[in-house]
Amino acid sequence: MRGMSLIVQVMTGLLAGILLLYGGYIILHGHLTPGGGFAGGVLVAAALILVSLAFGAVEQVERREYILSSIFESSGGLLFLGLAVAGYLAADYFFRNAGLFYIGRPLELVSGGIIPLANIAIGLKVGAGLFAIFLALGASRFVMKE
Amino acid sequence: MIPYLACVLLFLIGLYVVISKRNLIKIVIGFSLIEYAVNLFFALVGFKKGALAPIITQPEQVRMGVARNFVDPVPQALVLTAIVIGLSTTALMLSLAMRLYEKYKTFDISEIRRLKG
Amino acid sequence: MEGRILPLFVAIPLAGAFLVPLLSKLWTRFADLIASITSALLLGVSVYGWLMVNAGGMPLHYWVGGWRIIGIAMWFDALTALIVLIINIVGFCASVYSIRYLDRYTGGRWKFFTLLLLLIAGLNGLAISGDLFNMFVFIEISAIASYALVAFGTEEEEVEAAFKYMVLGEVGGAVLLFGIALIYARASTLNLAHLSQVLAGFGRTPFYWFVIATLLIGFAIKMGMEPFHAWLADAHFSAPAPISAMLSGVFIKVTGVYAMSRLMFNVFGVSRAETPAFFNLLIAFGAVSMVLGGLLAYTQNDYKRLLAYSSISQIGYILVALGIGNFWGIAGALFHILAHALGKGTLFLASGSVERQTGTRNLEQLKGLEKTMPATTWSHILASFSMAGLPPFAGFFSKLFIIIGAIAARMYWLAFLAALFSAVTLGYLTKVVNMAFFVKQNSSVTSTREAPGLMVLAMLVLVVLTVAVGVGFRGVLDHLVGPAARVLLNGLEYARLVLGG
Amino acid sequence: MARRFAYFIAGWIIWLLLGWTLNYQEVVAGAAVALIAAGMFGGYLPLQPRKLLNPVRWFWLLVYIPVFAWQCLKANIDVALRVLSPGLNLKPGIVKIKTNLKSDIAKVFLANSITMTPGTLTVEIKDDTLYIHWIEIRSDDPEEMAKMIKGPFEFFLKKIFD
Repeated sequence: MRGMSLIVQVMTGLLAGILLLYGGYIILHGHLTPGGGFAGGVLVAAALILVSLAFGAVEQVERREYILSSIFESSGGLLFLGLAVAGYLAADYFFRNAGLFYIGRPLELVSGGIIPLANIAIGLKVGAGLFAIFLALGASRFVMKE
Repeated sequence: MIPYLACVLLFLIGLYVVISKRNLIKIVIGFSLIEYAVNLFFALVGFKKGALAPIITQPEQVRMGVARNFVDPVPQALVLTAIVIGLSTTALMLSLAMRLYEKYKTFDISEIRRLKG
Repeated sequence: MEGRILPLFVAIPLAGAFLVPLLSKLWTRFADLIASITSALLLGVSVYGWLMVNAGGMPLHYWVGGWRIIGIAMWFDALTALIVLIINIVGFCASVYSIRYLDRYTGGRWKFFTLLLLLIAGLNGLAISGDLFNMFVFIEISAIASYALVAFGTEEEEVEAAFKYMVLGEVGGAVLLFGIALIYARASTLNLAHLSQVLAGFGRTPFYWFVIATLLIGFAIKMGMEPFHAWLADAHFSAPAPISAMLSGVFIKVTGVYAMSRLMFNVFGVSRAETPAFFNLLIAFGAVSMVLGGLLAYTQNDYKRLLAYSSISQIGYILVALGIGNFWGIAGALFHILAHALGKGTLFLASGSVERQTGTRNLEQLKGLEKTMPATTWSHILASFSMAGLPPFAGFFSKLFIIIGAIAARMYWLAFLAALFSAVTLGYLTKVVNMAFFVKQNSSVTSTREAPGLMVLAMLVLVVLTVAVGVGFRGVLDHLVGPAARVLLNGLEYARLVLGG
Repeated sequence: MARRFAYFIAGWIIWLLLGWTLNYQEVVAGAAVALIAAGMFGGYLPLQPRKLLNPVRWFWLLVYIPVFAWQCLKANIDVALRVLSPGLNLKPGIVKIKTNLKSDIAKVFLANSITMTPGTLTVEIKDDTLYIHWIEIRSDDPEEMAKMIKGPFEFFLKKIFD
């Protein structure tokens, strides 16, 4: 059997999506509660790593995932930089927040201007980046050896 | 005072591990100890006795600009950044250690001596 | 506002670094193209910034996000202009050079250029940063990129050198962070200008000296000063040649010397008259580095290892010159940073060409490269002359200024030592010329062809600049190095300019 | 597809419970994130979605919780007595028991229930065989062993999942 034992596989199947959902929750509520892009991104990466450890993967799939995650990582970085440059072009200030995007009312989900967007960018970068690190370290190869 | 001294102690333990241990993985662990010590110290810097976590929970606080008795949030933000840096260095260090293991089939640093001087 | 260009120094290379992995999936050569274009753009921006500072006489400043003093400050004065110019000249040459040099390695082209651009982004960010913690972050960004670049070849020696370098460098980084935490604990601010005012109010307490000592240990590790030099030779030796040029020419000076002198002179307000202990310490360690590095370089038989030890020796020169502490000393130190970046950059690039064409860098096996690789040979020879301090090259004037400074400060033995080790430098560099480039018996390896055109071009740019800086030294002194030296000499004037402006 | 849809609904409900608000922004964002989560990992859901709709199964699940709690309490007291009593009355070992549960998730829940009661620990599942580390092997007969370890769990899990 590829991957880990049945117990791990079934529980992973139940929980991986919920872990991803919780990561998304943390990322999107980064401007309202503790946590944010980095913490949520780590959770997202944890979900991806959990699935790839539990079910194992063939070399080809891993390669494809690696390329995909590196693309996602770069686009997260570009998105973050784009937010900074948007402020720069609109109001002369890097990372300018006031007056550029909809600020909203405090403690609502859509509020805080560019901060939620920046959190999403960071979450994308961290999640994809950590998963890419995992794949590059080849940790799943050790599980598959038997 | 004691928490600060504990941080320094943790730092010294980490330094001892980095200097004296022969195993690559143990060196990485020692380095993580150093990093935790510094991060903990930095987080302690912002601590105020009896103060609250710097989180706004009620909309009124924003509107009225109420300055509650918060701990200093800046060190926490900085420590978060430092943790991210530490994460990437640890990952890079571990990957280098794994590469060394693949090349030399050992984690013992005294057997990894291609370079002298 | 006049500081509009400042964020570009970080934004351009970061955008390049993120674009390279995306676009090189379509066509691998996009990596080369993006790296060259971004570094050329950066060079243009830094020249523009230098001209603006020079014309207006006023430094440029910028507040990220418009949050004034609580946000991240960026600052571009004459000293920054000098450092940024050095970074981007060498960075541009390194990325142009790498295009053909990377043929040695199988694949990974985009990784190399991403990391190189990150390294440049980190160094540029450090140079323009006016914020203590931001300095730390940029030091770490460039350091992490450099660790990965040292290990780029993934041979045994390279990985081992990178691990060694990484452990030492990260301990240095942790010590720096500890120092920053100490400062924040007392001053509760991170803006360098505000910090210098707050620290001036505290006086010269034991705490002040403790923080200085902590930071000095961190920076000493980063710059490879003598007791902590162990990583430097191995890392420079193992890295790909353009990265060795970046590390030796730029990295150790920006993350070590520049960051240290900015903090010490402009924030802590040290000066020869008030705190001689600090300057004597710099002279002591600098002299030891100068002597030991020079002597160790003399005994090496490997091309790049010799150059690496030579870097330690030249860092010693810079520290000694800073320690002299008068105008000529500091101008000499900054001039030497420039001369060394250009000269040592050329030498490392030349070593890379030799290695690429012949497959070895053991000096005892090489012979007669002068016939087939004239451009490399003459780049090497001219850069050696500059490093050894022969007129009319850049290195001559830097050493001249250092000696003038030492005599003016009545440190005759130091002047003598500096002159003596110029001769030693000439000795070990001509040893390379004799052994590798001209005909000799008992050796076999030689090359049939000159290095590819782009590699030669990168070397020639640096050589021409070396000669130009030497010939036009008056202009460089008046418009580039002199104002930069005055920034350091004026010390706490910095805070008034930032907060008043 | 049905699995992904079930996962999507479950994820959405979890999101709303996490935020504890019915603000329309939260509802929309929750739907989006749950959609992504279901799209990526919904296919791994080890349940038949139509079984989720059967209220009888949910009833048995509610009954199962106190039963499990009671078994857990008994096992806790048992182990605590072993710890407190002088001398080592242990006879640990790994035993093999058979189960007649069919679906994977039922087997895994059986294994987890056994693990969570102190004194027993599931090591591995191979087809319909469970390998269990037991603190005191009280019997030699496989049938009896299986009965002792599984207790009432199997009966309820069959009702819930199979």
